[in-house]
Amino acid sequence: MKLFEYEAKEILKQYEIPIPRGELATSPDQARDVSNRLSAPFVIKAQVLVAGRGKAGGIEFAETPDDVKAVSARMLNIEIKSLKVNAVWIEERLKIKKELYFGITIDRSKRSYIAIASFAGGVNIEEVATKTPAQINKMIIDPALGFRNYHARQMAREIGYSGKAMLTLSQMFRKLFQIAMAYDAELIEMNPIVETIDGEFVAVDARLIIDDNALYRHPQYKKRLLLENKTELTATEIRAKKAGLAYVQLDGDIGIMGNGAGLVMATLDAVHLHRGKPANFFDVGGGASESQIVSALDILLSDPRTSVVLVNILGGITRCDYVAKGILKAMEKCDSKKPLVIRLVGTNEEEGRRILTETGIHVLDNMDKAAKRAVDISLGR
Amino acid sequence: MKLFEYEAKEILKQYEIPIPRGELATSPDQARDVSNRLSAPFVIKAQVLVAGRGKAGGIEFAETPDDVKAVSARMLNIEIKSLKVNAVWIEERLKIKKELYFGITIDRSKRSYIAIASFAGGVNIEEVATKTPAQINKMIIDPALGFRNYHARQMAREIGYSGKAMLTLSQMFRKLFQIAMAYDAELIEMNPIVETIDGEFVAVDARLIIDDNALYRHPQYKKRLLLENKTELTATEIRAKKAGLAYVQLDGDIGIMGNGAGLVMATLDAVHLHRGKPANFFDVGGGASESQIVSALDILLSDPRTSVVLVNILGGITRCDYVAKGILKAMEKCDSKKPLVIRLVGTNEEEGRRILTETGIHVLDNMDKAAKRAVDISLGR
Amino acid sequence: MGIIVNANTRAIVQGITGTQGRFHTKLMLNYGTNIVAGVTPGRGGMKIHSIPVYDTVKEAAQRHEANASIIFVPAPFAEEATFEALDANIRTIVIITEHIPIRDSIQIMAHAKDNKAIIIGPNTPGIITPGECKLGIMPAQIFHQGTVGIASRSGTLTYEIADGLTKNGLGQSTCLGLGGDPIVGLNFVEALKMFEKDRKTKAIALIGEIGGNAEEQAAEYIANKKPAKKIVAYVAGRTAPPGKRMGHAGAIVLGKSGTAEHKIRAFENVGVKVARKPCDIAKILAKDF
Amino acid sequence: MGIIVNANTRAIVQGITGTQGRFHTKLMLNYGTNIVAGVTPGRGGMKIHSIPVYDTVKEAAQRHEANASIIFVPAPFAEEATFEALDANIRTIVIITEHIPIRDSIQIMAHAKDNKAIIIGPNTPGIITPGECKLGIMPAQIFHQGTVGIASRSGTLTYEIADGLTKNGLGQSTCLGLGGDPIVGLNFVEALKMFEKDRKTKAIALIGEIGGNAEEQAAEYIANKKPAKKIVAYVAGRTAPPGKRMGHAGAIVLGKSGTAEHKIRAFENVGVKVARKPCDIAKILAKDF
Repeated sequence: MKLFEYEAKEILKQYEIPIPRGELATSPDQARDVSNRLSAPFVIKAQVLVAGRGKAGGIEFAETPDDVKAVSARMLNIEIKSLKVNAVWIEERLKIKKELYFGITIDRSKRSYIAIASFAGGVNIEEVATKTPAQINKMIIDPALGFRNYHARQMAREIGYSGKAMLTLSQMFRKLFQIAMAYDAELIEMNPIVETIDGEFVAVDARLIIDDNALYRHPQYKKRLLLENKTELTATEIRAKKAGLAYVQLDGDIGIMGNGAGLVMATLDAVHLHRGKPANFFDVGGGASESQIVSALDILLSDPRTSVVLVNILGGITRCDYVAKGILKAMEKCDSKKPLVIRLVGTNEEEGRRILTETGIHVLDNMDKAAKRAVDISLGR
Repeated sequence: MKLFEYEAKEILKQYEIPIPRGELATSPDQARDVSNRLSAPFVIKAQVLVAGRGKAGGIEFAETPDDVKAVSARMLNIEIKSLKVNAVWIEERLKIKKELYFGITIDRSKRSYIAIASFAGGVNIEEVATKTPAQINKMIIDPALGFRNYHARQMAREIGYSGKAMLTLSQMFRKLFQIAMAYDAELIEMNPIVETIDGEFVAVDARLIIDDNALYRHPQYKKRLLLENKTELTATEIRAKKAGLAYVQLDGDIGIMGNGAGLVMATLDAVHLHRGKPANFFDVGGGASESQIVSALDILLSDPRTSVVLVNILGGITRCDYVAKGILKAMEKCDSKKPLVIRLVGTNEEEGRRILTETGIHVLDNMDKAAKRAVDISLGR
Repeated sequence: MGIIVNANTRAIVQGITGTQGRFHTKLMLNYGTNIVAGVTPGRGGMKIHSIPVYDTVKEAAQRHEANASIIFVPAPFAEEATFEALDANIRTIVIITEHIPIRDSIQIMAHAKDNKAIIIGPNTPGIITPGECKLGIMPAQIFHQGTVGIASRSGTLTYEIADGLTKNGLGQSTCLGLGGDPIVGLNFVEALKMFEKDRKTKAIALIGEIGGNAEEQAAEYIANKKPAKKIVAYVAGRTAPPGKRMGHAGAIVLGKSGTAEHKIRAFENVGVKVARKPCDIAKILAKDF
Repeated sequence: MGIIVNANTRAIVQGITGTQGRFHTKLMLNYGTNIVAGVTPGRGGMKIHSIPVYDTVKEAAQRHEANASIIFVPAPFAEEATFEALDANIRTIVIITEHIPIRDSIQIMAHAKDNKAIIIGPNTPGIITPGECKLGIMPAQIFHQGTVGIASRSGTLTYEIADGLTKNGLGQSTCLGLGGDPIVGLNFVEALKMFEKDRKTKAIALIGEIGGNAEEQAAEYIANKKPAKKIVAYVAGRTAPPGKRMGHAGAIVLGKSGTAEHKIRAFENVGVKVARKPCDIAKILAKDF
């Protein structure tokens, strides 16, 4: 789950990491009021949960509170990457001497957290990593030890600081690690950390993505995740999430549902190979219950964009008889005329097949054929 | 630093470990008031920082609030092992089915914490350990892992519990470990844990000794340690502790001061071998400053019990010149006529010796001879 | 023989009293897996499908000389359960549980490494050596004894492919789900090494997906060690839009090394044939048998 | 040669800019110890007695190929300092610092064990191989090259005994303070093993005190392994009242195994002569030379 910049900064502030003085505003008037409490010049930043908002007009500067109001009015009226801007963050603009990067994320192959620091912050860190990898300092974090003060000092040294500046910077690094652990961060970064012309270090932008699987430890955010206007999710995605299902909206017309991310991806790939266009990715996961199957099909059948629905279930934990019952219930509930292509094999396969066949629904046992049939239907073949 | 039972129980309560309902009282009237808020029958327990108070009349029972008042009046008037009873803890008496033991302390040879559990609690655990070691279950705690829920469950199983009782008990064990870590315990124990006839588990007595070296992390207790009437230390011991010195009062007449616990103990042993009686153990430690030497000698010279003072310094971190200057200052300050026997060797030895010899003080370089001389003086030889 | 599990495997089930634990214990027993005991703290003394249940892994492992464990406990307790198994000297652990926080998985893997243990998963269907031992939740009827070793990052996709192999007369030596999470225990390289040593295995199928760089590492290993056995691969997610989460965090597209194209190219560059469709795996392998 | 430190020791000083660090660096340099660098975070770039100071141990160790460290940092920072040295691949660490919380020391020792490092201390005067290397705070003039190895739980008492030996013409191979805390690194048994292997050492003096059971373990080791070299012991605290704290927690009398009498009897039972007074150590050893 992505946090908004202002949420991440609130956490940084609690951990006493210096951030620019700033406040949130949800209306142009409030934006002006806020800036009256701050010192000019100002930065106005759209609070949206996408990367690259700067290029999309989501970061602007202003000299006076009236300017702030005008800029905010404009910004609160736009969409950035199809997400509405519901709030802006107004903060004091710093005098920049240097921009640094520090972040912590997961290194899958080392099975651990990894800390990343660079003296070339303020731009896309992945670009720096690709073009000038020598400017990126990495440190694998030993799971038993964690990221200690001396690790933080080593990294501050490696990006060129010593003496008191090194100590100050290393404390910021170390605190960010503490936040990462406390908030189960999948990714946390301060980009840039600004070294001001007065020699202060300030975290000017902050990103924090909480591991979804750990949200049960962070109920305040779990709750916020599904609030409309406070999320990067579409309405359908929220609906799926509430039902405990993994749904991603795509732009085709073939609704696809399966169990297991790999199988669903392979189904998408198969549909593509037959020149069809998936409307979505929909993984009901392992051990889906009858009611989850009903919710999932309900979402797909009621989606006006789908012309046909392809169900691809290979049961392990998921039991085919539950799936079959779910399909029947969903069809009853939605009363949809949309064609369904069903492929069903695995645990309790015979029982599942029997349930569906008894009511006249044809069940396939080959995925590739099912994909082809769905594409044929969608193309009117 | 030893905590009082009521202090330890307060902590247990914060961690939601069940304890008998109870309150502290410092006067007989208050004791009666307190017991009016509790249910009969009652236990009255003297709050003193010594073990074995039960045998010394420090634990009594009462049936009515008036009884509680009478017992408390008696108890608040006695000394237990030469410590005055300043407060009593009144609590509800439980219906005991079984008494268990659980504690955590340090295993020096394994260089780790060790958890100890026994189904034979309620008596001196060391006695059980000596006489029937099979009744004691021990578990070395891996420093990297800590004492986890499953460790606690294993120990609860090993002392004979299963099912829900095992779960309840193991949670108490686990919480005690959390307390041990949070409070830097050198020793923490619940003895007994009472299994009531209703099948509840309740920690009826609690001991907690905080590692003195970790007191800087626990300022609230550090402060309490040196409050008179709230400590097991004598007035002189408090004075020494405030000066950062390690002092233990003994019952002889030869005041002894040295640097390093081993050397001071060897000095005590040497005095004994020459048939003298040390008045104290006094270690000024490594790197003692001039002012610490002054404080130390001041304490010894002003103690009416000492007839002679033996100073045995072998300088490493401690510098002989500082010691010499300290001795001169102390003598000036105290204006004492008590004979001083000084043995001084080690770092900056010549300078130290010069400082003292110049003012006519004779300095020895042999510890055994110094011990003998001190004993001779004390015996008037 | 196959790898990791076989007829000598003596397994305990952690979380045996839960719905899934109970259900799959039955299926594993039906398959002939030697399930020797179950563990659920607080439920010691009961029996599930005639299997004795204990309060602690220590008791279960010691009394029944267990050498493997399969874990079904809910995600918040999975770290503890794995540690308990490791401390009881169990060195083969299959973690079926999904949705384990990454922070916990990192600790699990570090502690397992210190103990030189094999972790399969988490978020895996488990492992099966057909005809000998099934330690997992896969539908058994799909698998048949044979000579193809399968290591897969995906659950159901593995069934898909094993099913295809079986229907084409190609049985499996061992079929192994590595787990769909970003942090998992056994990876492609380690599985490859084991399959190479296993006499029964004649060919190896690697089933990858977008996210991470496990496929690229496998390709590098193949380039360096030039294994003698035939290797074929499939990578799911060619058409996954970059940056979107594909159901589980393991499938986030992270830079170029996370894309299906990159992985496919890495395999092809070192001479590994990559199937376009899951069913092509069987076709490619069938040519050689 | 002696044990652990010798002419090849290249040491860094952690906490070199503090009063004690600065003072004893000077004394160690005067003795001829090869101090190659110092470390104080935030003070990198300065020099102390011409020795370069670094912000991190990593830099200091790498640039100067250090193989040992002596730590003077205040107690609250000692755990971190030791970890930093271990992570920088330093495998001989002397911790002079006293008053380190036990909880920290336990972590220090566990991490050192994982790294197969030697920790001397904490709360130790350090180690000296006379004529070659002094890594500690002991007054150097007391020690002379020779053939007696000393391992001691006490600081100043060690000087006392070494002084007696030297004055009686008995030099030392290596003299080692194990540290006065309840949790220390190197213990008697480990020191005995090293002294046995050291060709220069002909006799060994063990200086114990009340508390713990390190002396009893040494006696047990001697009973089992029957070392060829002559061993003599002294135990301080015969007259310590039980249950009283004798200056540091290491000297709390804990049950019978913690008393001086128990330790002395343990030594005598396995044929180790125990001196009644510190100065008797020299007398006992002198008979044999």
